[in-house]
Amino acid sequence: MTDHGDNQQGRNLTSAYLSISGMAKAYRGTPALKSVDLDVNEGEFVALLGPSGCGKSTLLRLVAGLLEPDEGTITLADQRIGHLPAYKRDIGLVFQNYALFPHMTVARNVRFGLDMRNMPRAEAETRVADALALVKLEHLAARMPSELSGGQQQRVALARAIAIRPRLLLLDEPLSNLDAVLRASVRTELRELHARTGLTIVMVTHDQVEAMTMADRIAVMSDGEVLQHDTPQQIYEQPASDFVAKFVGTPPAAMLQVDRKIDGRFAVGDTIWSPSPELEAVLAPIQRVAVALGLRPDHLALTSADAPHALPATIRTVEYLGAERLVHVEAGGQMLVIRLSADEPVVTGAVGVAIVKSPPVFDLTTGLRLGRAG
Amino acid sequence: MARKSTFLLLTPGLFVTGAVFLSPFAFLALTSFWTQRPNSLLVDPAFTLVNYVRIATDMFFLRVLFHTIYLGVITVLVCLVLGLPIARWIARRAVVSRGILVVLIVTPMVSGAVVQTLGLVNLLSLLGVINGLLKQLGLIDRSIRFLGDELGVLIGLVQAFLPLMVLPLLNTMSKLPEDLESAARSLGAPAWRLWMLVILPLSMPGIIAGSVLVFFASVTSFVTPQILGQGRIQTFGTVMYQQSALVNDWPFASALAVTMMVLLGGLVLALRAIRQRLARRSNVAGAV
Amino acid sequence: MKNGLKSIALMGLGAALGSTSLMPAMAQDFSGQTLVVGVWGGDIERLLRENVIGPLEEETGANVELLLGGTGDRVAKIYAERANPTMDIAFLNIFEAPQALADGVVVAPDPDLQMYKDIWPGMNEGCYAMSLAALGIVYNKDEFESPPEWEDLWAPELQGRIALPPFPGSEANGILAIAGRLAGADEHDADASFDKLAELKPIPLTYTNLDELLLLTDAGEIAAAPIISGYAISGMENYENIGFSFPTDPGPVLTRDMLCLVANSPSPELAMLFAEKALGVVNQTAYANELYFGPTNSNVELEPAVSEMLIDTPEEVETLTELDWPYLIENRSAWTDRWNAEILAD
Amino acid sequence: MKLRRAAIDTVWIAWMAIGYIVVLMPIVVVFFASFSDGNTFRFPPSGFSLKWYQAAFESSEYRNALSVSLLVGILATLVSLTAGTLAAYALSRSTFRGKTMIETLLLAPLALPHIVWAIGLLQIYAWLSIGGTLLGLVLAHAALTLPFAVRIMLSTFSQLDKTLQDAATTLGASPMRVVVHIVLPLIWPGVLTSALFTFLTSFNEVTVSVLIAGSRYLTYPVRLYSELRSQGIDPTTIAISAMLVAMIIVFALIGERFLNWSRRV
Repeated sequence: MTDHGDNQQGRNLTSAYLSISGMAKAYRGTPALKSVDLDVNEGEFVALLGPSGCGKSTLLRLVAGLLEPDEGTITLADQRIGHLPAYKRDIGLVFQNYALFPHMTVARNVRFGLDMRNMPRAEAETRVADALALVKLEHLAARMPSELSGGQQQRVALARAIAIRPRLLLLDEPLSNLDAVLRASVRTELRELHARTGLTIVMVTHDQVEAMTMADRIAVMSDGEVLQHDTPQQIYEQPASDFVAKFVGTPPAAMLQVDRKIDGRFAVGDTIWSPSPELEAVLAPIQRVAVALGLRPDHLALTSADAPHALPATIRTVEYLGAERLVHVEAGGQMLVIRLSADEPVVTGAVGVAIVKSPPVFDLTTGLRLGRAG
Repeated sequence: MARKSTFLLLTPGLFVTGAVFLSPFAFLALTSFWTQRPNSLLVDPAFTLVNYVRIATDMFFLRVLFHTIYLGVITVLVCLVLGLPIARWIARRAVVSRGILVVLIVTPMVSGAVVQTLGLVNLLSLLGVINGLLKQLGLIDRSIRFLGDELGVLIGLVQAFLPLMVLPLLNTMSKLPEDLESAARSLGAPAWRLWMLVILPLSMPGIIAGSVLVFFASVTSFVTPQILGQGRIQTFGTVMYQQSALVNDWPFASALAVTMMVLLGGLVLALRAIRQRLARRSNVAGAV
Repeated sequence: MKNGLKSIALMGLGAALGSTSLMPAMAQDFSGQTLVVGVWGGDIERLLRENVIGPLEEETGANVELLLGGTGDRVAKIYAERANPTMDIAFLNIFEAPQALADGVVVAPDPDLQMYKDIWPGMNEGCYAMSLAALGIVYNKDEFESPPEWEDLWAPELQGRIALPPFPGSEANGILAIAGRLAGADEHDADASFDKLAELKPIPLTYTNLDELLLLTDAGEIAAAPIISGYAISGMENYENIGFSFPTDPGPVLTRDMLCLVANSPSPELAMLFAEKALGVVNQTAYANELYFGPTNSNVELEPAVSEMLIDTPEEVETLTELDWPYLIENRSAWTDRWNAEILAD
Repeated sequence: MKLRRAAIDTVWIAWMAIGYIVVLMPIVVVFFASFSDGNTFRFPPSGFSLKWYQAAFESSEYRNALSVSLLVGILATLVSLTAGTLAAYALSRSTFRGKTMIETLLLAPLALPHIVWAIGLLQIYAWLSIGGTLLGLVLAHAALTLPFAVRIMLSTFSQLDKTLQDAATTLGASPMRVVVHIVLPLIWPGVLTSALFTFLTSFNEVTVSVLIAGSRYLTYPVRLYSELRSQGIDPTTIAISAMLVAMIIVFALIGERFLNWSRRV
């Protein structure tokens, strides 16, 4: 695995709207970010995705200027902004807890940034109205934040950040404080807003569904590093490491360890297994004693135990999801998940699992993707 | 925050505390190793331990010290016994009356020591309200002496410092999760066991904070024992005043002060150790 | 106490004489200057304002500020500030004054000054003598048929009803010395003095203010207490049931209030003018008439009724008990401990 | 069951009443005494009169003493509130080695005996020649009241959400404007509470002022105390004290209504 994202090759320094390079930050000697590079194009919606503690929020705060980096540079619209104090950066930030000023009305909250820019009153009022209209909250302008629901507060925070016409909009876990129903609708609203305003947005989230559904590109982070920065499709289909494969997708990819015997045959656990010719072609050039296959449900199909190239397996549980079912099976002591449409009959007892699509192959120890097709 | 601005922000406070408050103590610590010249009120600045030897060997001062601590402990206990039900009631039962109950209980903190002691004198003196009432009721012929008596001083100390106990207690007890009590009750715990097993242990941070405040205030207090004790009840505070302002033996008064501070300092360290232990055992946040 | 004829006219003359002696100094203008005087609050403060401060401010343009409190506070202050005093004049008591002089915190009285000479001879010990008083006995009239002697305080039926002043202080030292004398010794025999005084135990009250003592004595809660004459006599006017006794065996203990000029004080000239006025006839007459404090100024002449109530002549002073104050001061600290332990403790 | 509950409540309230009586009785007695027509207080009182209130309003001496107390109280509050707020802000917004020590240091005046401190201070003031000055008295009171300010402000800042400041910053507010528009408006109940506490502490302080106060700046409690220790209390002061305490309690109730200050101390 390289320290840098997938997109390192062919990166054009001047073309990126937001360009972060060599960004490093440590708290009391513990590194939170280890030399991160990241480019965001103008008008793009990028999600920083990773588990808590991976450094994504630190990166966001560094961009906003709320933290000072130990090393690295930030360029925004061809201007180096690393030395600028946060209040001169023109970067809007929507906080996870919304951070609405409790002593100001909704309208005053939204107008705050404009007042700080000493904007004439009339113009500011228009902008406030526009921003509130954008989030459909015109009717609540005179309310105090404490009188609003969580979803309304979130939209006020959004309006407040947008009202200053930021050069960049940062969203810190924007949906995490909302209930499940609201979350889905806000997801769509944010997408629409992005489309309407054309803002460049960087969003931090730990929820891969949010990232996959909303972002143009996703930067998957772990342990202070960007593992992969790519479109949701690429991230899903071509994960750069087993971490990415396991972090993205519902359900996530299962890792199946495949050992290569001394005689060249393959084994899963104690079971000798002969992969399909297509898969064998992928595995053959890889000179490893053992590898891991990143198997998503759609890589697999349920067959009879004696079907050719099938892995003998036992069904453990079946999850009913309405339109489809997830079948959890055990093969060679490892768990796999297969997706079946709701009307497909489930075979009981001893079954076989067929790998119907070539899965990504990962190094067992480093977790890095192996033998990628050029 | 940048180190420099942190330091800048702390400077005025540290100046006031350091230069105005602590430097006199440094001066006193030094003075405590000096003596007064014979037949003079002037100080002889030559190092000697004679003041400390006097404190350590004179039964009178040891007794006063013991007595001061004893009064402090009794004050703490009485304040706890009176303060716990008040704090509990205000925290759980009082809704509308909360404000007024709190304000009335902290009145001594805002009305000033002299006025209160004055009131207590009028209340407790030989011709005061209590003796007057007892006489009117025909219960006594000659007045009972409260002033210059331990009981009078104790009443004064409790009166002055009960708020210092109630406030931290109230702080902690208001934060106790009600679910926990309901849970305990639903498990069949009677009221007294609820107190012993749930309320008191969880209120421990407030109890400790309040006890420390009350204890310190009472052992270092001066106006209350001075006026209510009428010279008969000696505490470290009154003896220090006597030695400094009346006898004018500042080196000795300083040595008394240093002794007291060392003792109190030791107590603080001991309490801190206990509190850390408690903190490790329970996760309920401390009050003060 | 009867000291010849007095008349309003004479008093007026005395006042006029007193002020003419100030004429040369008055020429000076002290506007904007401030004189700081440490003194007791209450009636003394009021009389000083009326008779000394008011006229002084008018004549000199200076501003006089009073620092009110007990002598202990003042001693603490002038000793602590001796390198850099803020007080110009401190009123001290009889035993503090010589000590303060010995320690160099006050200016020695100047025998060449007129105000020194006006004061009865031998009284300017340490500082200038301001007023005379005597430690006598305040008592409840129901308890005594005639004004009590010291010995009467030790009557068995009064045990537990004799109040005492706080120690250290001139009253407390005084009653201790009297106890010593009653025991056949004097203040130099500490054991005898303390043992005798301890016989009065338990002590129902250590009085710290006069009202408290007079009220309780009036009500009969306290039978009697040793107290300094001046205040007590003036305070008695409010109470029917109280008498004051000047005992004869031994005589009352002499006490004096002293007016001290603080060494190196900021405004010595003003302080001198203040002292002249305070020690002058007008003020001392007022002290005598209103507070029953005996004048030290030999020019003061009092009405017989007033004169009878106070100590105002050298002959009278002769009958008083004088104590060995330097010796008492020397033992102040040790005796404080003994007082705490042997007199106050139950 | 209901009856038992009511019985428990009655006992409970009676028990609480003991605490309240102990705390409030002396103050109530001062009120009573202020209407006495005698020159000294005794019980039962001999009669009712308002003469001491009349005397109180006519006395310029007490007016002076009260205005000195007011002046010293206000100045000391300004000093200790400023110093305390800044220090509390620094302590609540940063971590550094020795922080606990500095916090303890700032709270030290709560625990150390004031009477002895005053005597040391008197000598240091004499040496600096600020004895008896307004500056000296104000600094002394500020040092005494600082721990209240620090404590109350520490808890106020701990309740202030730091992301609000970050939010204001990202919206373009300079540090100064963040303080003016966000921090100050949100902490003012805490500031008012600690101002109230520091002021009252200073206004009522005796032990230290008795030794430190100069002639020009003789505070009201010092006057009261000296009277109590010499000739006796002038009933005029009882009337004044009764009025002061009444005012203070009214203020405290208003403060509780609008600031909830009892929850901040």
